[in-house]
Amino acid sequence: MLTDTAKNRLYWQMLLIRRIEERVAEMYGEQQIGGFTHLYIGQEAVAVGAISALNHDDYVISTYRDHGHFLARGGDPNRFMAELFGRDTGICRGKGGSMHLADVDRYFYGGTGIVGGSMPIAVGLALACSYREDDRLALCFFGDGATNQGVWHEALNFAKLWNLPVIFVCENNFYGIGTDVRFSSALSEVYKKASGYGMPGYRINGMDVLEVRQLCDEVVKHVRAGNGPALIEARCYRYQGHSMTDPGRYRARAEEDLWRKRDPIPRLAKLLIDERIATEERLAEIDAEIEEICETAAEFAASSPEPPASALYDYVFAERYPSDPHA
Amino acid sequence: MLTDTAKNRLYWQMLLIRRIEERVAEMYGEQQIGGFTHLYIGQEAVAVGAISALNHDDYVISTYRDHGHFLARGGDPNRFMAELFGRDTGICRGKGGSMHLADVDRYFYGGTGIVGGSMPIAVGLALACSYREDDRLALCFFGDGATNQGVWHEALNFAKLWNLPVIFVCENNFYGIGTDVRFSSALSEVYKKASGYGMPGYRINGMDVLEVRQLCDEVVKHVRAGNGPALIEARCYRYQGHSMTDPGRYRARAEEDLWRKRDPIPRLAKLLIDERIATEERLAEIDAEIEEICETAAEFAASSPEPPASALYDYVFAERYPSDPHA
Amino acid sequence: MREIRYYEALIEAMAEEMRRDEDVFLMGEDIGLFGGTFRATEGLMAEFGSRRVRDTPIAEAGIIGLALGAAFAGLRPVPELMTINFAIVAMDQIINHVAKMGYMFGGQVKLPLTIRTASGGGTQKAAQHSHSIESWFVNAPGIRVVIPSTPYDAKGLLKTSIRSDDPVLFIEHEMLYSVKGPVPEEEYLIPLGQAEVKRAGSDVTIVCWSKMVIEALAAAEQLGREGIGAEVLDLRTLDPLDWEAVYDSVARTRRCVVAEEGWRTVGVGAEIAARIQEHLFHELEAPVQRVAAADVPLPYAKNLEQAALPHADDIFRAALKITT
Amino acid sequence: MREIRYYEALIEAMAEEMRRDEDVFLMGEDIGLFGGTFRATEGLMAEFGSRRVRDTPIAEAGIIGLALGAAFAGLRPVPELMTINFAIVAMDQIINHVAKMGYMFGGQVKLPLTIRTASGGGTQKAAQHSHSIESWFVNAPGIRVVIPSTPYDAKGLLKTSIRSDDPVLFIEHEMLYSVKGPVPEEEYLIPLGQAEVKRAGSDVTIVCWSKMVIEALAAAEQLGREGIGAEVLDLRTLDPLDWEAVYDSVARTRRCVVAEEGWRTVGVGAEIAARIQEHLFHELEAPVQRVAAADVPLPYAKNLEQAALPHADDIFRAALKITT
Ligand SMILES: Cc1ncc(C[n+]2csc(CCOP(=O)(O)OP(=O)(O)O)c2C)c(N)n1
Ligand SMILES: Cc1ncc(C[n+]2csc(CCOP(=O)(O)OP(=O)(O)O)c2C)c(N)n1
Ligand SMILES: [Mg+2]
Ligand SMILES: [Mg+2]
Repeated sequence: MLTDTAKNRLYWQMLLIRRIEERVAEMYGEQQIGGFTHLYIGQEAVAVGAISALNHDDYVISTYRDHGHFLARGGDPNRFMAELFGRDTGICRGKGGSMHLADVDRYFYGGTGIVGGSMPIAVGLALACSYREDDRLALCFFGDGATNQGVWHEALNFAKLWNLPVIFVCENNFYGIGTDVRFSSALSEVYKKASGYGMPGYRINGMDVLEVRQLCDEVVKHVRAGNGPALIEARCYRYQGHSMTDPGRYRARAEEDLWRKRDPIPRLAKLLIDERIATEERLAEIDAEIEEICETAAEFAASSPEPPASALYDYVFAERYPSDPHA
Repeated sequence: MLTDTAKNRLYWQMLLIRRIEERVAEMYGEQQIGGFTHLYIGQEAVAVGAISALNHDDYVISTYRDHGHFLARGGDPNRFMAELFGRDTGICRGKGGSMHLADVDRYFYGGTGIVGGSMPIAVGLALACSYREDDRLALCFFGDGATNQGVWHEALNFAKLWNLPVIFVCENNFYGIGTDVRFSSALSEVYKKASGYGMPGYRINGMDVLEVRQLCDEVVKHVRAGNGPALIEARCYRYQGHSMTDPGRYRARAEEDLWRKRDPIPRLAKLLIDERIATEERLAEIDAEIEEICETAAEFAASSPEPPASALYDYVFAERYPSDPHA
Repeated sequence: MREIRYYEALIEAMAEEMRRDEDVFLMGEDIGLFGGTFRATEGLMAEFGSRRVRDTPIAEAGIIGLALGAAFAGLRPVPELMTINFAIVAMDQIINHVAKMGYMFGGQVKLPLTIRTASGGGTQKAAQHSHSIESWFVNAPGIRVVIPSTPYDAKGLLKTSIRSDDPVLFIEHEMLYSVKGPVPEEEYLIPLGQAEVKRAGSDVTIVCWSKMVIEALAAAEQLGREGIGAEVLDLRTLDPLDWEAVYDSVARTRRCVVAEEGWRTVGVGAEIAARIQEHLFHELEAPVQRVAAADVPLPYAKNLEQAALPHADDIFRAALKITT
Repeated sequence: MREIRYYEALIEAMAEEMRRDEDVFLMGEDIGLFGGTFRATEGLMAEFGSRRVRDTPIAEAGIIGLALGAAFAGLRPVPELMTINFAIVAMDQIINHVAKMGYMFGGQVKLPLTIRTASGGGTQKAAQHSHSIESWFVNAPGIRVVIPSTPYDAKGLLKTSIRSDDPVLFIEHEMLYSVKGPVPEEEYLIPLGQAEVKRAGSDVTIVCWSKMVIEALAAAEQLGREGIGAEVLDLRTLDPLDWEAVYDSVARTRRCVVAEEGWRTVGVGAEIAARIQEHLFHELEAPVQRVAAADVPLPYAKNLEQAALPHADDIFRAALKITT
């Protein structure tokens, strides 16, 4: 059972993601942020529920929709915002941007923009755990759309074949850009795809952070005990368009409304109040604390310098040779 | 039920493949044939059983181990052998060789050397059937090893999602080169992988041509009726090494012996005799006929000219432009 | 003449070819209901239905493989790869299958498929979403590479590509979709393999394609103000490549700058420079200059991205260096 | 000095590095029980077991992705892609992930993985099994390209590659595995980025790598008989590429032939020709010549395959053309 502190913490984290992303949307509108920016708003319960079930040194890997995962893993909001602003103080020194967040000190290997691309990498992280016989594991987030990519299949096969400690978390938000999962997957109930690999598959309500957390606690235990990989389908919904430039006309208003009623944040707020874990006042305080964090992050980002022109060739390679361009 | 003529025909075809490949091995030894050459010996029942269940204008597609499929589809032994000799009279004018046989007049689209590479192509042929609303279908052969490739997954998903008329025939000979299927597939019972796509999966004895034929007759009917794709796992064994240069040391002698006892050709011969469908004399005659065909093919190939040097750039493109190299 | 946008020209080309030939169909991610990420298929599902405008799973290798199979069967598919970055996922199907099967089957098959895709950087999409890798496809024989810079060229060349019996990689540019230009109402086709002088000049030749044509024209203006007449030669197709036009122009100007958005090292520009020095060794007054992207994965930060990408200014300076 | 074969030199390099560093491990198709298609991992499973020599499914993108993840976690994987033809299947993992993630994560990660693979044609393996596509990987920044021609170089460079903190594509050649050459018993390393003069000469420079070094040496012999002194410069690594060595040699000889096995159009040779004319425009006595494969998918028929591939004779003729 989760402690009250733990439940408060889940709330705090979900709200942080929500508010900071609202700020991101604002800053994108002001053209402080560019490129592809994909908001996570609506799906917060999945990142927070799943990541909170991990040890600090377990590996986490994500997609281009990575803000939530980065923040749930404890990434610094200042360096997060600075990265989105393309500043030298950004977590990737402005080289990555929204889609390519990583925070290696927190074992968060980010942030790839190729749908499905992170799947085998996650399995490789798990392979390292197995190779070293430590009891760490890897957790990998991806969307419903990614499950139809070839490399997704390869990753699941490798994971089960080698009995590796990896948890595959599909955030089924029912759309890949504008394409309904029923138009992209022969089996649109994603958890059933686990059967093709002899792997356990679970479906959960991704709008309920406690349900996510509870299942993940169990699965983590199972996987850490050496029982091999598992697939979790967390059903959820993104409230915004696919990226900042998508008006999202492909979804019915009624459907959106339905899912907004299932918003994980008010849901947990209600529970905290109902179970007297927190007061209205405390929740308001949290809101204010987070507001402050967002404000600070935006200021930090705005006041940070751009990367110097001389940084262009930095990190193409770790080792440089005289004949490299601009060596 | 199959007629006696049909059964005789199955025998004839299996034996043709067997004998012609023995000749191929010989010619490879004499360096008349080069490159990668993968013999089909041992698996004849699968090609012959499955292809004989098709209409003449159904599509068939194969891998680099394509001799059996080419011949079972009725391809010309002379042009087959000439292709392997790299001659201008070869079915692909010497451009393809053993791995890239095709015979478009027989709707046989051959022969690709990339493991798994032909899978989506087969589905594309089926898409054409569906697009045109004719009642043709596509049949696709591949090995156990191919089922772990990403594109295999994509192909099965597309096929089921779009309800296309395609039959996936896995020739599970238990090895991909020297790797046991249990070391390559999380689910080594390949037919079970169909479950990940909500598709029917069947397992059959690929050493029994009548069993292969019977199941394929049923599946063809089912698929042609518009019920979508199916996966068949035919368990079989290749008697030779993976390719002509593989001594095959990774397999136990006892295992090889066991499978040699299951040889599909003597098995059918026995049945033909037992059921008085053919006499010993008739079988001997068939042997002689086929010997003659092989002899003729080898002579045809040996006496055919090499492609002219001027053919080097032919067929890179169908349409040529003045600036093309050697246009 | 009426002016329409690049993406509208593409839609017209596809619509006309689909009306003309029942065998032409489209498939790709979000091209139907969603209308295409760059609007380039907008309205086509409404007109042609979901049989001929097919939304697909995110499975690029599958998309190309299916299109190839359909082409084998005599259809004329126009698969879309949302951007060329994802062509890399489908590289095996494109290179090992689409570009080779006609040859390895000894001409038994035709492969009338046109792969449409969007290339290029400039909007901070970072390392994985900003590729200009036409050089790989020009290196590999067996697939035509068409890469238009204007709405007029886009329409005429797409129609020709769709009618071609060979596989074509048709590369659009993310920054060009909204550019307007004159496009006649009447039908027209543009043959592959014909470069076009987009601006005449006699002092230096700027060889370019796709969005770099816009940069080259700007550079040519700037050069004009310095009294230098720059000829802007838009290759329009890279395979076939109109070498005669290149040699003709450079033989006159005796100086050449090649401008491309791809990485400098082993870009298409390298081939052009290498061939010019082979063919016009004695005519050249100065080494062929190359303007291209820096050899780095494209960075996200705006200032770094702009520093990595080639601009009119770089072309101007390269031309100046060999003309003064 | 003792002589061993190229493949044996590779085995020694891997064995030594595996003994030295517990984090080094191998993975690939048929590298373990089977011993490797080209015998280059023979005996290693026996010594190091199946934890460190891992047979994989046929899933190239997966192999590279797993290796990348393991490298993130601090291991030092040496994945094998049986041949470079199958690198095309894994192109996205190599280009979009392995080569980019160090940069896009702002240097937070190191990527110490060495992808070994076999390239080349010459044994009638036809269109899909005969690639020499190093040019694509030289074009894309973020991955080193090492491509040795002798057992000595193979061993020394593989050891350096494995110890490098950067991703390396280590390209072997199918026709070189059985070639013998001197390799000392004592340990040695060869730094990346250093070309080697395999034969000195003052009349013409032949720039080459991999199997073409053998062809170039044969051509140089032939040229010697005509009284022409050819210098054979083996680049050994294409990224980093030892431009100084190239310029030094060509500045002396004033004539250059580049010989490569890949397709001519937009090959690495194009880059070398383009750079030489940029740097030594006034020193060059004749255009840089390129010897390369014909721009066709490799045909199966022996006579056509041989006609498509570049040989000593072609190098000889190209050199003759610019020296007489
Ligand atoms: C290989 C590849 N193909 C296409 C794209 C373009 N794209 C970006 S996100 C996306 C949809 C992904 O959907 P899903 O996996 O469900 O994740 P979600 O966006 O819903 O979180 C697509 C098609 C891409 N980035 N990579
Ligand atoms: C993409 C790719 N990877 C590797 C190879 C090398 N290779 C050729 S055949 C083969 C084994 C295939 O096994 P399976 O699919 O079971 O077919 P079988 O040879 O048993 O008929 C391998 C690994 C290849 N041709 N293509
Ligand atoms: Mg989704
Ligand atoms: Mg097999």
